Amino acid sequence: MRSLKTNPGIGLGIMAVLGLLFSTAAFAADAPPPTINSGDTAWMLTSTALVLMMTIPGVALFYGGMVRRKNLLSVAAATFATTALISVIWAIVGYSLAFKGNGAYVGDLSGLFLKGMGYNSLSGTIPESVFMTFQMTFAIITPALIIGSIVERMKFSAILLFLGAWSILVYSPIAHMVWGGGWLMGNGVQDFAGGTVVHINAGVAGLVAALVLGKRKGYGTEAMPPVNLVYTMSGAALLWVGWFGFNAGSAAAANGTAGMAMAVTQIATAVAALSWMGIEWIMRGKPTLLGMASGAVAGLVAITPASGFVGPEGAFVIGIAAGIVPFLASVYLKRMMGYDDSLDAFGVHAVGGIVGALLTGIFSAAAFGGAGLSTNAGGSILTQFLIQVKGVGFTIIYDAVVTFIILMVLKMTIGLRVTEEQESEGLDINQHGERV
Amino acid sequence: MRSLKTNPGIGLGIMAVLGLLFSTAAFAADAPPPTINSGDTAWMLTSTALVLMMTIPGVALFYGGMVRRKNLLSVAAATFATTALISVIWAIVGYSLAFKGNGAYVGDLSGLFLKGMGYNSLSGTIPESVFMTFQMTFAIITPALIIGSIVERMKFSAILLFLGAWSILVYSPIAHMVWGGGWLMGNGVQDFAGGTVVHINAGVAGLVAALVLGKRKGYGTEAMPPVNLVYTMSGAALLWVGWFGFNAGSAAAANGTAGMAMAVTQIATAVAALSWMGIEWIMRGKPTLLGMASGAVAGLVAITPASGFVGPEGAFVIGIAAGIVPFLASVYLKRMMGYDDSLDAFGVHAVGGIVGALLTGIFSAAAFGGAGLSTNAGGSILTQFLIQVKGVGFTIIYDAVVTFIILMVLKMTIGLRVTEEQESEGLDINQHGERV
Amino acid sequence: MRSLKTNPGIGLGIMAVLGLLFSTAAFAADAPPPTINSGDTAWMLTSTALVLMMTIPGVALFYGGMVRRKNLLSVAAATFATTALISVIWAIVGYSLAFKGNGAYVGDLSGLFLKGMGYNSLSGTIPESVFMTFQMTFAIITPALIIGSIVERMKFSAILLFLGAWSILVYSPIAHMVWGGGWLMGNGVQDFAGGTVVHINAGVAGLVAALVLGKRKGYGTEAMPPVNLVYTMSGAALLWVGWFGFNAGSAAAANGTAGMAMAVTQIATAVAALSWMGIEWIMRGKPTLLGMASGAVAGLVAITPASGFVGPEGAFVIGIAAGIVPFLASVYLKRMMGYDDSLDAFGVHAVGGIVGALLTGIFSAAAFGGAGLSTNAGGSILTQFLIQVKGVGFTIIYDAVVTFIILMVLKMTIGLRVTEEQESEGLDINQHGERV
Amino acid sequence: MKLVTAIIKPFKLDDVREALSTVGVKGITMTEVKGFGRQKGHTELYRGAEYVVDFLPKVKLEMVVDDATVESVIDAITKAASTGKIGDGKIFVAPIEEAVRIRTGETGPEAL
Amino acid sequence: MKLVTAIIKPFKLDDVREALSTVGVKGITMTEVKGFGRQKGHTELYRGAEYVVDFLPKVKLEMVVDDATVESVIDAITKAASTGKIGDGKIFVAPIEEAVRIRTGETGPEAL
Amino acid sequence: MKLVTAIIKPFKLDDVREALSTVGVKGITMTEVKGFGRQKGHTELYRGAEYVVDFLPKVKLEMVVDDATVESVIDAITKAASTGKIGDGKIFVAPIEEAVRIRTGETGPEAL
Ligand SMILES: Nc1ncnc2c1ncn2[C@@H]1O[C@H](COP(=O)(O)OP(=O)(O)O)[C@@H](O)[C@H]1O
Ligand SMILES: Nc1ncnc2c1ncn2[C@@H]1O[C@H](COP(=O)(O)OP(=O)(O)O)[C@@H](O)[C@H]1O
Ligand SMILES: Nc1ncnc2c1ncn2[C@@H]1O[C@H](COP(=O)(O)OP(=O)(O)O)[C@@H](O)[C@H]1O
Repeated sequence: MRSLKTNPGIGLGIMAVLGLLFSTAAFAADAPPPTINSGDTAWMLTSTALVLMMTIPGVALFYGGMVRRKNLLSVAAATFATTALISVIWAIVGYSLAFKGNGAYVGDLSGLFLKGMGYNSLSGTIPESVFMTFQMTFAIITPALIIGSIVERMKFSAILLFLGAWSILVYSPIAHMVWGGGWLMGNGVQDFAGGTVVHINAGVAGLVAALVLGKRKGYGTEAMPPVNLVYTMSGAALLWVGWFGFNAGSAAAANGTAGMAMAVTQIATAVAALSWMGIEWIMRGKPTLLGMASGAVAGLVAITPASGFVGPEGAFVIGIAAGIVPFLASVYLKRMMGYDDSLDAFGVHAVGGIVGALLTGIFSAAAFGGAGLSTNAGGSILTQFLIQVKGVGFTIIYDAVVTFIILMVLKMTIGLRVTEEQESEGLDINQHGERV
Repeated sequence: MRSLKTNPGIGLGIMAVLGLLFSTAAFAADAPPPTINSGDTAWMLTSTALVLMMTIPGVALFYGGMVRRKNLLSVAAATFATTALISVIWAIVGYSLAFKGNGAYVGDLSGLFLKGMGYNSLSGTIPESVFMTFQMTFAIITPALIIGSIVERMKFSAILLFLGAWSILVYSPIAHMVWGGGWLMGNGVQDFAGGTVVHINAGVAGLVAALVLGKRKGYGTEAMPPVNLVYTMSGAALLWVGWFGFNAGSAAAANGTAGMAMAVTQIATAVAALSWMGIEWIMRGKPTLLGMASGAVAGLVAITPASGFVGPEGAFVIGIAAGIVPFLASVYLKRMMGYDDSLDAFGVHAVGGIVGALLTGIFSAAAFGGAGLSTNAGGSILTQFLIQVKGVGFTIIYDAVVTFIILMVLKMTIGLRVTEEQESEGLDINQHGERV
Repeated sequence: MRSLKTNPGIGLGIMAVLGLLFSTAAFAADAPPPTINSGDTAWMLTSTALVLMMTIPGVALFYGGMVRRKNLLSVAAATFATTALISVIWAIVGYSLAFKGNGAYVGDLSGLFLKGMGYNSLSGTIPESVFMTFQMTFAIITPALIIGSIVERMKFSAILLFLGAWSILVYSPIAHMVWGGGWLMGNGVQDFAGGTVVHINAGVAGLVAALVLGKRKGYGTEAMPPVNLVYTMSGAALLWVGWFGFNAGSAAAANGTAGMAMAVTQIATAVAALSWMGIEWIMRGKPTLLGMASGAVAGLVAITPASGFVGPEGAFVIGIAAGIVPFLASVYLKRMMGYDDSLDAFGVHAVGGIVGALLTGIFSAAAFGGAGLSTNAGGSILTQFLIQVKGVGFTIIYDAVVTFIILMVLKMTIGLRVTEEQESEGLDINQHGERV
Repeated sequence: MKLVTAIIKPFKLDDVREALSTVGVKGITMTEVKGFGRQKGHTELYRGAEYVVDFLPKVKLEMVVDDATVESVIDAITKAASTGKIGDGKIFVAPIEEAVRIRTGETGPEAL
Repeated sequence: MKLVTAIIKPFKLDDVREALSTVGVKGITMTEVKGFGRQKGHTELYRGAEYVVDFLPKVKLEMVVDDATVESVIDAITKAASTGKIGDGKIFVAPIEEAVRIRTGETGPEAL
Repeated sequence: MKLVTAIIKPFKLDDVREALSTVGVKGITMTEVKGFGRQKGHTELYRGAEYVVDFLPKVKLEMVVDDATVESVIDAITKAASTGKIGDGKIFVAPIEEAVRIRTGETGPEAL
């Protein structure tokens, strides 16, 4: 629920109303231009910092702790470099493609190099510079999540080219369609903070990449114990904390929508952490720290599209679903199908995102304490649900196809994988010349 | 100083005043309902994130770094799972028991499952969803602190049941009495951000638990060196940073009270860190990193009830006391009495909290640059001091008794401790099937 | 761009304007006193927490990860203790020397022990308590950065005395001259968030200290591999995130200046990280995690004086320069000159700060999308550039001379270095009695 | 001289060291090792996937002693390290032909 | 009895352990070590400064076996650990005079 | 062939390795160990509680050399590792009956 152009009713602080009334009274003139709200701006500055923290150090630690020691730094380096790379791409072209222009599928190039964004440009009640940077942090974390599928075997150079191209060819268009005024937005798809744009998008790309790359040497036969789950726990915790900026920040204001988005985020995440832990305890005999952390992330993912639309009821249900379905996907489906989605970017983010996106279409209904269905749904939960299915389905197909093409091009040019020997030695030494 | 119902004068931003005046002018009608303030809301959203960060990764790292390697993950897991568990309990019943209804000792069940909390509900100048979640983070960290007393020997299942029950039977009632409109609040007890509700409460429960559980195998004879003080330092630092949300957030507004609460927090913490370091340097020959970190936490604890009531003068005095008294309690008292309060939840939190709660009754006086005594004190520092003694005393007794009962019930049913062999092996492997 | 006395036009939220108009209308009286703005206050409370987080755990992890295992805790301890020490010094005397009084070179003692700072004191649109604490976090991080030059060999007691004295004798005066109303401010030096006051200042002091102390035993002949670059990456990431508070917080308001400061910070940092990584890849054969992190920090440093003055164009250019020049300084200049600036406080902070300070004088011009030159420049970029040169030059000379004197006094009294044997053994054990 | 190598359970380290002091052993070199033997390894979990870890943490103590002390050393270790459960470990004895104290250059039993 | 010590490449550990099981080795003690030899070390970077790390990660396996098994043990290790590249490692055989199982006090080959 | 084992202070590692190169040692296996001996351990603090750590960090170097080189190897180590202070460490020499280079299958002194 974010856009450069509109800021829905709930989003307007009382101050803006005051300003409106006041200027009407004072000048008895035309409707005033939107004015900056310092409270909204304060929250959005903060949210931007929080979402950046989710990627670095959040994702870097979360993923880094799960690989083997010899590849720990390579995961951190991939995450850190992706953060830098996407920031630059976003400023140059990505932001414009996502949020400028009126195309159904993609924006235009009118905002190349942030043309037109000055000290006084506004986006709703906040500076455009803040809106642009806030969106940048979303553009950063999405490809960073894909790294979970490709660790311990992909060349560093190939990672950068893959994720850079993916950002331009997949992320920006989908962001435009769902948030930037494109056709999915017009069709009433509800995706408050990025279940579709961020998580399904990243998870599906991860699965395609895992399939194209192939398994790690020794996958399925050797034990590949995580190097240090303290890192993973810390990363999960920073993801959780930062997600307040992700979800409540997607209100683009410090208001009741932001507040409820935060509250349901906390509830769904906690429920999902307990659910994953519980089902693991029952089915595998022990409740693991990695399980709790994974459940929490799955809960965060699933509540993402729903936060700002649903109420506490919806949060409880989404939380339970998010603890169980991604667990089954990450443990059983993956084993059954035999792909090496190494750190479960697909199992957690795509599956969790789908669960959340679909349930959003149900629990956003006012009947369940939600903020209401989209006007396109004409009051029917079923219609909203089908709209959500359409959004999810389109994203999966578009994403899978374009990701596959990017990867095949890279494979046939620079190659995707390190050599077998480098894989044995570990990517830290041979890709980066460093070691822990 | 927080409540669903009242928001003291200092807490009102100028904007609210403007709103008030304006609507008076415009409608010449009744006093308007309180309206949302986006600045206050922005700060409270942020504070909620900060306080969550104190527990995960804060407390998890702070405590995790102090145990032996074989128990590191078990401490992180206990903290993480407690975060999830208490979130759910709070949403279901805890919040209602603490902040709904007018009982002297406990609230009521009118807000079960957050009934009545909608997108537009307000609490003062912020959304109720924000108030509820902010309070949730306090409800989370309090039992998480107790973990410091029970590490390296308590069964994971027993920890969850203990802390879950404790949250309902001890935390919510005490929070109601001091903050939610109960009798201690009515009596004028000054506890701005939780010296009594959080720290004394957690520390005393920890001591009782340490006594009921008994010592760790080898305690007092074997060296039990901390696994990694970098984790502990990081945890202490995140506690420090997050505490700005804890203390300044307890103003429930972005105003002068919040500002002063932050300033005195910083001063008292720094003074306490130096004091602990100094006395340790003198008495043990070396200034340790663990000492500085412990001193900082003790300072944070002690200034907690006082922040928002005292000025810089009070902060200096409280800081010095907080560096010295908890040091003596953690090092000498513990050795003398022979209990195994493993990571000093009692020595730091209960003792620091008592020091702070009592000194609050002195330094909140305007004479010392404070915001003023409670009206119940009738202008007498002595009276306020005695009111503080009453608050502290009641909390200690109620807490100790109920904690003891909960633990004895658990001991006689599922049992509290792991087996001796499991304790030797380490809880990471046998409770969670994981290892660092 | 921060001061107790003035708050530039851009900084005024619309609310303040409303307040102004309204009270004029209502009372038809004198210009009203500035009033508190809850949105600005919310952002400044947050920024303070963010900047504190940059030092602990940020700098502690960033630097700690780069030394050898035996000295890891000593670096963390030095950083943590410096945080506490400077907080106290700032509250007692530093703040007054920097921001009270009208001296050209230094403030006065009228605000000793924060005299006069009450619950209702304002600084512009925020409480003075917030302004004071925000500034305190800058006073903390500056000496903490110096630690990078003196690790692995300086006595803990000497570090404390050195940095304490330096804060009073160097930091406060320079802060006064540039920000507190002193002569450099009057001369039109543009230093939005501390390129001169913080980074050049710290880096030059570091170089002087490295020269006075001498090299570490084995420097240049033994390999001194960093203990754990995960810590360094985490520290760099927290620096990056926290720097939003540092730069955007220096607007002292939640407004368009803050927004643009954040946006250009993100862009310059990302560009610098990629530039450092790229030049290292070309010249040394591999892109390292340490390189990316170093580049990011260099970018943050260089954009610091410029943020709030320049636009995206300036950010791109400054980012490129910041990735390349500090790389050359840290790798080639250091080797050529033979000093042991162990973790490159000079190479990154002083050199990056100089690059940024000088380029600020060019790209703050409106012609380059900046906010405009200072009035002293009379519209000439060349004049502004020369003003910047003056500011940089004066700071370097003053800093170098006073730092040298402080260190020589300490050397001749208590001594600066640990014994050779202690250096072999590692500072963790012999200075702090602890070990990882 | 003989090299006595003992592989024991880690939590028995303190007991064994004390026992060795009482029989006059002046120097020990200790290594953290992983042992594979009759003792069943533990199971670790990773996102629900289980794997058995066969190599268990053990401590290896090496000490060079003169021939006369070997018996009492073996005895002391056996007593202090035994829990009666599988995995208590082994003691091996091997010949040593020469020993040198680096500090002084002393050789033979003097060097121990 | 003999002590067979094998220094191998870490990623060959699983293969070697399996090969040893098939020739009847019941107990092994493993240590993570660093090896220096003909194999060139790798280069590490530190802020652009390069240094060569000569000591490479290796795994040392020690097992005491009875004299009759030595041949087949050497054979099994050689096959399982070989990649044909420099740095595959070494096997050393040394005499052992006595072995004791701590749990039971058994000595000699029974104790293995 | 002989196995020469040297236990030295960690910061002497580089010096010793160089000294060994000059006397022709081609391969070394290094282990980080903890040593207990005459050298007093250091004191660590934990929330004000002190405890003495008896086991000090040492480095163990093992190298198998042919009989003729043993003397010069001992000499080289002794010189390079000595500081004259307690705790400099020990050198032990033990017999080795066989050596195999895994890569080539070579045995005996060729394999070293
Ligand atoms: N033949 C052997 N050679 C070397 N080490 C051995 C041998 N047998 C056992 N060990 C070591 O002794 C440890 C304990 O042996 P194990 O067979 O598990 O139990 P037990 O000593 O009670 O028979 C093993 O973990 C391993 O480290
Ligand atoms: N003489 C020796 N004594 C002890 N260990 C040795 C000796 N020679 C080699 N090693 C160990 O064997 C490893 C492999 O030896 P290296 O010379 O690199 O290759 P290769 O075994 O193929 O000849 C070394 O890293 C070292 O750990
Ligand atoms: N008898 C021994 N057997 C095995 N290792 C020993 C023996 N004596 C000493 N060591 C090792 O040598 C190290 C140094 O010995 P120590 O007695 O402290 O000093 P010094 O070698 O100067 O006499 C010890 O830390 C230990 O690792």
